[in-house]
Amino acid sequence: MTNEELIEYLIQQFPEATVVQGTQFVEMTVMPESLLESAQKLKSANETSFDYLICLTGVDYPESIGIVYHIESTKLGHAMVLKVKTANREEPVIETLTPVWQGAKYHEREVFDLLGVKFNNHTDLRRLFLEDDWGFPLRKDYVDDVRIIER
Amino acid sequence: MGFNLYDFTTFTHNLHIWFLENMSPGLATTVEWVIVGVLYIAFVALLGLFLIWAERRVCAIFQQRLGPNRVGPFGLIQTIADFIKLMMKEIVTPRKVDKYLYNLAPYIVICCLFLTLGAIPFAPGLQGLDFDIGVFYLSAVSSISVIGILLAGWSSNNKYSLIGGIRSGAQIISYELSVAMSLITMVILAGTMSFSGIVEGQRDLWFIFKGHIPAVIAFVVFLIAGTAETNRGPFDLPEAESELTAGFHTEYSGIKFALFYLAEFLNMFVVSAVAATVFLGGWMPLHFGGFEGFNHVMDMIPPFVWFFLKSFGLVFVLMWFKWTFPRLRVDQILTLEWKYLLPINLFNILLMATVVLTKFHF
Amino acid sequence: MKSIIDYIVSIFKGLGTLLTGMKVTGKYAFTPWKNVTHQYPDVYPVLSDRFRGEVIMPHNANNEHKCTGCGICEINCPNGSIEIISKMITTPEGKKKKVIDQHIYHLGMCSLCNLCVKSCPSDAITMGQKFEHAIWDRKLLTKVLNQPGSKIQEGIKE
Amino acid sequence: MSEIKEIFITSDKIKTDDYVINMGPQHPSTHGVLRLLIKLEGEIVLNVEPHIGYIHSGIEKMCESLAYNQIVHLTDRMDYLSAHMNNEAVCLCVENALQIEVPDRVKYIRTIMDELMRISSHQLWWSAYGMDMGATTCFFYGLRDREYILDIFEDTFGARLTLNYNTPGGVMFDIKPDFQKKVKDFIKYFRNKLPEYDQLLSGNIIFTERTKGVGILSLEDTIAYGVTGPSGRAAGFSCDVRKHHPYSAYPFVKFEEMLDTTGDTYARYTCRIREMWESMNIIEQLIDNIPEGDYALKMKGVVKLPEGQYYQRVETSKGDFGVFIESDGKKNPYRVKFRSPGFSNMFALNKMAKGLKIADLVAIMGALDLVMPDIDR
Repeated sequence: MTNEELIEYLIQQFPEATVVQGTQFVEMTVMPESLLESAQKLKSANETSFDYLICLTGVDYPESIGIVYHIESTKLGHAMVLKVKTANREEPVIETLTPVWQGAKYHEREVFDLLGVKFNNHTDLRRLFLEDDWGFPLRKDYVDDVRIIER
Repeated sequence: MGFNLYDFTTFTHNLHIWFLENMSPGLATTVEWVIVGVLYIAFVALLGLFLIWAERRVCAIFQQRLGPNRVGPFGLIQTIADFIKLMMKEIVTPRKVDKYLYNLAPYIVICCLFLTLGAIPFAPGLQGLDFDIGVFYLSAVSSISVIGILLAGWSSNNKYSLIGGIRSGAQIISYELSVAMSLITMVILAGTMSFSGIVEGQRDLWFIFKGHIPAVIAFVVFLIAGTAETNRGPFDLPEAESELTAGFHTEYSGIKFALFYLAEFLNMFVVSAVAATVFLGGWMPLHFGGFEGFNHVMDMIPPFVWFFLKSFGLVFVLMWFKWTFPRLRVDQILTLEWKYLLPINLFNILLMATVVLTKFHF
Repeated sequence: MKSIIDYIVSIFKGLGTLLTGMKVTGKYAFTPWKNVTHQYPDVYPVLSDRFRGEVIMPHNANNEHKCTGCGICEINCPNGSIEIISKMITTPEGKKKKVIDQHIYHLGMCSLCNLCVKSCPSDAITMGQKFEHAIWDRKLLTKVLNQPGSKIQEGIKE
Repeated sequence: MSEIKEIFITSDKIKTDDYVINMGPQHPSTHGVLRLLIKLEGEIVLNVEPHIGYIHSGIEKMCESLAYNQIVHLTDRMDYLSAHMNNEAVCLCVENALQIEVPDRVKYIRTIMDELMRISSHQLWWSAYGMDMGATTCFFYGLRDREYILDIFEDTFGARLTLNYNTPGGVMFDIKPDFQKKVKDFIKYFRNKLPEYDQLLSGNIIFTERTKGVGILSLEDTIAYGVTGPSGRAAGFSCDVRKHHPYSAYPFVKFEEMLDTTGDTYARYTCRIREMWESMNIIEQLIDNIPEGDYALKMKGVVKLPEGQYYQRVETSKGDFGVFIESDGKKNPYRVKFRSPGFSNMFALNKMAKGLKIADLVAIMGALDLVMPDIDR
């Protein structure tokens, strides 16, 4: 599917989501409540069949924490970006996508570790790199006087 | 006293008589024991140092390197320097180890080594113990070392060591069979179990040529099983570095580690020496029945030179194995023994018996 | 019967592959003059002229360097391993002028990325070939690149 | 066996515990500071749980306070065996965001270096894999051949491992006049040496017995876990970024994507060996046709990316490497994320190694070609 067809299809299928053509990929922003449902639909629908999660990124925005999923279809060869923003920045909670893409499990652990996003229904939500009492270093308001030296 | 490079029988005999003439029989025996013991210890130490140096050099040439070449001529003093370093290292005993067994283990391994070395004829008359049942004795004592390794693995209070020890137990007990069987194959040909008798029997032709096909099969099987018994080469499962860090001797340091290390190398030498004795004639020069001139030329080289040449040649082959092959997995190592080597061996014994009965050998 | 033949064939095939491997190692073992080892402390390695060992500031025979103390290398350094300390001097004509006092370089923090050398407008610093940096005292890794008493070369634009 | 186990578990008097082993962080075969918590039953692995973070260096956080040309040198330190590809990914991402087209010469140089880097990475992997399997000699043969590539690198880049050769808009230096000759000499040399790798290890019966049918990962699992690179292609997952999303000079060359169907350790091994052959083919197609021109575009002193999110994928020697940059229009990125192939590859370990032996675990881990700084970042 080309990007234009994909936009058309996505607008048709996900009326409540915002679909725009980004710099490279088609970007679809969904509400946190409908994330799991949308992801399942994107994976299982024959027209899209996004079965490969390339990358899962957490971004710290001023009001929320955004999660960016880069997904690709190995059968059809098209890719898109699925974006979601949590309602709350201090205590971000979002649904896990492990049931959809198995590999998301560890990417989500990484996001939990570095940004403090709680993934609901995640089977094994522990910190991945850091110790339990560490802060969330990728948040913009993280301070560490010892290890971070500003020039 | 008649010291003769070619035959030590008269020399040792005269020495014995000289001792008897000068002291009481009990004292003479004691003194002889001490002398023999000191000689063996010196021999083991020197041989160990040399073998470790040789291993490092041989390993280096296989890997297109140079190996130790700084300390002394050709790096010969390198192992002595290493040995001094090991002696000076702190002997760390981890907490909660079974101290008695932990300290006993390297002792058992090294004792077993001396027991095996005692039965090997280095030259005519130069043999610690000349039993009538030498082959039987050797295969019996060589399997004692597994107890040491098992104890080391068990007492170290380390999970890696334990796995290493158990692996070693499974491996050595299995391969013991093949070693004994391939020796028995040759005993059928030799008609005797004493090592001196076996060497004497090869006066006109080495057994590996005399016994042709079954002897060659037995030789190959013996080399494979012998390598497995020394925990070396492709069979170094008990200490598999990439799996178990150092296996059963993970927790040993300093001189205790050095004893294990020494035992490994000397066991390799023992296997080579036994193979050289049983298959390649031991100290017996290369003789062909009927070619008197040729045999005479070969006799010019002293027998102990022949022995060490053959042994070190086989040691080189064992090192070649080690530095070429990847390691086997633990179930494959048992498959190799029980599904390949043992049936081949049983068949081979039958073949050899047929060959001997029909006199179809040279 | 066929299984027995397969069994025997598999043994010989296996032995064959093992011998092939031994042939390769044996080939090198018996040609030791083809060894590839470098005898490092005895035979010094030949380094490329682009080799990045450390940042140095070349001085000419009159103890003059090209550094104007502009600080671009300091800005471009990702690790903060360069510090420029400048001072005000009075030129013979009576004008006040800012020149470099010390070009401090922390080798211990440097990742040898070459960005400072590339960004230097007057080519004052370059990459040196020295690579044996092991020393006993960490303080010695902080170096002053301009030599004591050195001056800026004539004709370098500021 | 199971009966005995039942007795032991149901009995109140004899309590059994899981035999748990810590493999790592200091272990010869974990290639760095990976710690595996292995649950064993005798020799059989019941569960593998990777614990990482021992070499976490916070590169993503550091990037947020660095300019774009300064980020590049940090990517060297992630997967140091494919340093050039990582550099290139950042540079391509910045170039795409600025919508500038680098000269053809740069593209050619980058692609040749990519493939040389891939060969050198696979050589080191082969060496280390041989050592994992117990064939120590492989290590020296692999490093011997890798030295030729490193010499070429040193001659061109001035560094052997942390290259930092790319900058946004081009490369840092031009290639030297004798570069082509050196590369051709190397390829001629290595075409003779690569068959030795097969004779020494690939054909060896001990090796094939240990790798064939071990650690099978099905195509579905491969895609689900996102296992890419040669490890993914061994299961038939066509994931070569060079083929599907060509960048640099890859559109100009003909090459084959190395696919297999079995998905076992041996397939991963052969995929990598075949990739070395294919890389040499790619270099041969390019080396004589490097066009004349500039080796770098003139860039502004301070690069500022327009607002937006950018993602660039390249194929490193481990797999699909991605750079995600979110820019807010300033000279520093707002957020940088590196999608490292090793991260996804490693977490499929449990799926592959369950029910096999410890030795198999080592074989599987070696075949995945893990580089710890790449995983921890």
